[in-house]
Amino acid sequence: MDKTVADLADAIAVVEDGATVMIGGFGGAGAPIELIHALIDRFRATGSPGRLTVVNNNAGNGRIGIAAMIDAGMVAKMVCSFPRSSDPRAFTEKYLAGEIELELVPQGTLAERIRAGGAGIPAFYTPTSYGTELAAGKPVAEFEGRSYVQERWLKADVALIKAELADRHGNLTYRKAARNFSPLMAMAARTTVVQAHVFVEPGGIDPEQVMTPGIFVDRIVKVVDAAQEEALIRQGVEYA
Amino acid sequence: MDKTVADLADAIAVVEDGATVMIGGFGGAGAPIELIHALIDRFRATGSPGRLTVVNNNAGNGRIGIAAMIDAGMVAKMVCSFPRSSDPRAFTEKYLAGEIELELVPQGTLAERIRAGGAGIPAFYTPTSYGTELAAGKPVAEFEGRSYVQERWLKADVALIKAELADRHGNLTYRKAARNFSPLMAMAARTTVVQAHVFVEPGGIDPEQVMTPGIFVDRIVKVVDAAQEEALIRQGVEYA
Amino acid sequence: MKLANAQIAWRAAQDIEDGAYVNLGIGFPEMVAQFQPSGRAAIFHTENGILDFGEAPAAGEEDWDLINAGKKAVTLKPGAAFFHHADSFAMVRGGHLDVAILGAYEVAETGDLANWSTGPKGVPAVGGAMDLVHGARRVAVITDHVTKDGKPKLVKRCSLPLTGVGCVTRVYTSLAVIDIVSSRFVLREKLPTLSLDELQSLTGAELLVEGEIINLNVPEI
Amino acid sequence: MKLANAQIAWRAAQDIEDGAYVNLGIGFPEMVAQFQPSGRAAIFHTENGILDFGEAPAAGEEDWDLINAGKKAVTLKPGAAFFHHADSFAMVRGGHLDVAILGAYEVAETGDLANWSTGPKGVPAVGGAMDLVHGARRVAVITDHVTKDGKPKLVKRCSLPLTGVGCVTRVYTSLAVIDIVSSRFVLREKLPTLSLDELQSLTGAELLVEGEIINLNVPEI
Repeated sequence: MDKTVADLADAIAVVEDGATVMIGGFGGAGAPIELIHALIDRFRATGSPGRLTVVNNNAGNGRIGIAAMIDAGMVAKMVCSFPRSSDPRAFTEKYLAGEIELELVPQGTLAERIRAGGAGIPAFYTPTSYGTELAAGKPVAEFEGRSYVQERWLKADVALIKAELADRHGNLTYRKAARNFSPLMAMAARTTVVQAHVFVEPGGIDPEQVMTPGIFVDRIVKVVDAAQEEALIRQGVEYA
Repeated sequence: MDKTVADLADAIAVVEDGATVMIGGFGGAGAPIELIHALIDRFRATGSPGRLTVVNNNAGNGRIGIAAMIDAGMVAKMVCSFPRSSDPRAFTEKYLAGEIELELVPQGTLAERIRAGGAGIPAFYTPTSYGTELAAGKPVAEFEGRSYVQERWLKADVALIKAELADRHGNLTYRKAARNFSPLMAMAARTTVVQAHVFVEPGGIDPEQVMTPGIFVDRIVKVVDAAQEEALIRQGVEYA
Repeated sequence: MKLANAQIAWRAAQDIEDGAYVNLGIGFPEMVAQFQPSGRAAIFHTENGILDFGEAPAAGEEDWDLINAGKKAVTLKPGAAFFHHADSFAMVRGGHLDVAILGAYEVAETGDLANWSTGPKGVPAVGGAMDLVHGARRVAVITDHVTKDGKPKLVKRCSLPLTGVGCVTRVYTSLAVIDIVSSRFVLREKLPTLSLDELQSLTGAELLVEGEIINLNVPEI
Repeated sequence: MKLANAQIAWRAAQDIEDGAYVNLGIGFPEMVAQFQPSGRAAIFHTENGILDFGEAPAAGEEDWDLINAGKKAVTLKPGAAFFHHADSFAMVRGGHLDVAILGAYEVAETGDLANWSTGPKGVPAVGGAMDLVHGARRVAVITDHVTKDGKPKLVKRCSLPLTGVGCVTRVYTSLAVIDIVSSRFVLREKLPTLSLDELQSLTGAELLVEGEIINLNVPEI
């Protein structure tokens, strides 16, 4: 079994118009910049994939990554907890102009909904957002005298993930706090596409230390000198 | 911060009469035999703790561990998925005599209920057991045309856990498939008691490789030459 | 004439693709792993938290922290991974397995499966059976075509307590290979020595025929 | 006369036990970490998956894969751990944190908190605020006692969109320390230079007094 693909363009070829795309990362940590930019390249060359729903904790920063996707006009909707950043122009402008939809989800609920999508749990109850406007229209229930909101699973057509180590079966590790949403998104997407920094032979990751088992991974591409989003932003890099 | 305690007797002193006790392990892998036997010693010496509800995948094997707890008459109820083993006499005799209660839970539902208990999710929906007698009396709901059963979280007063590495903050690793239910039970118990094979200084476990973070752990005792339950059973050992 | 268990397992193994993620139920289904066609390597999942485990170790080499759901000692293949029970059943329930192959007391033409309880006597035990019937893309059963008393195991409606509703998609028996399509048994393959009428008389619900019935040819094992 | 932000943070830090698991909200609450009494070491949790992180690294030494929820670079203490977002919020929602300390636009005597939205204008953002107000054993707020316009931030009922209902248990302000007990503000400490009447006039709901009011004594910082 070999899930590696030749290059970035091949890796992201599975993303279709109108797809829901989960993108790993929290701020710059774990952002799969090269996969995102390959998706933008394809959109610029072919006009596809457009009308995307993007799931990420944030809604882009500066003029690279998800922000550059929004600038390019590929994103119809963001599902996120915190669409602000040190330079949130891309999302803010489109949002205030009514050109992009926003589903705002509390961060823990976002994580749990994605996990539920991956774990075959169609709905769960959480205390989070009870009594607030973010619970409007959602069923509520009482357990042991406390009130909870029913939340639904969140799934995706494709997840884009940045890993540290990978083998060709798709076993992954993540670097430090770049882990964040990535193991959950890998579970919740029909097709999980990974850019990995270092490739090892199967067995090269201690079986006890695999963070995402290969069953959750479909396509892997090697990106040796992966950029770090936050570092790029501080260098003033723009992908435009 | 130092969560280590002096000895096994001290470690299990927190278990009270009538408590719900989650015990890690699947078959012999991960069974915290020394903690269990310390609990039995205390019961024999003092008559306490009795009337326990024990949560484990199984219901004991042979004449050691959970089976010996049942033999000793400490267990009022088992919550498990598979109360059979190569030598299930202890549970079978008490069950058929009506002397022990059984809550039979599908294995994946058991794992998810325990995780939910640890994660503050009071209830969730699962396809598992829909239309079967194990769903009797439980609420059902339909999502996207498919039917699901509502299951409730499962929490415990105490969890007894066997770890491989531990530091005094309670960060843990597990050996091979001895992991199974232990990380979940550590989350779901008010007090988590751990026997660890090897102690390291804080930082001695790579932060990326911590399997149970210390926030889920309360009391740790060093058991250098921990026995393996299956190995004991094959040697014919009885704790009676 | 009927297939031996090993031959049923062999037939089931032929339908497992290279690289498929597979869970084999405890007992008879575990035998399927022995008969993968050469050039194919499935990745086996066990409920207690291992992906890509291999054969049993030599006697005396067992590590009892390295076991499968049947509590038998196993080994690891390169690329194996350990995980906890909630992640393990996320793989099951979340639809990540390609195939689950299970034993059966009864299979109904509706796809209902009864394989965990023979009734209220004795100590009930369910394990992961009720989870495994949900989530895998294909849930197959391997079984004798009839009980030891000669009664059909493929029935119109199950009489024993259900494991799951409408979950089975294919049944490999000692006599035939049968798909479940729109709550009906559709015969795909049968032993060439057996007439359709004979097979029907051993089956508790109507067998539909759509197109050719293939001869169920299995090597001696 | 009122306390500076650093002094409010100092006062809040005095109530954090040695070994407590603590989440500090983004911004002003992060300052609390600087004022732990000597001999005590709390363990700080950040939503993006770290326990036991430490101070910011020196300029130029940042590792941008090692950040806190405010996206600021941090360092690790010995005994730190990384985990994914679902586990991180299991710690929050599951009641495993001892204390969460958050900022506020408004706190009601009912314990309701408004700290995420100033209304329908602009781009809404919630982050982990709605999760953090549930689960921690103690949810405390640090805040100026009044807004920049001099209006009370401690009110009878919040006028801004809620973050959570009945969740706050203690408020550390620039003038006082106030507990919320049975949906009422109970004054525990106040600046000695301020009369109870003056404090009441700056507060939007009645301040109850139960026993002695302690002088809120905070060092110059």
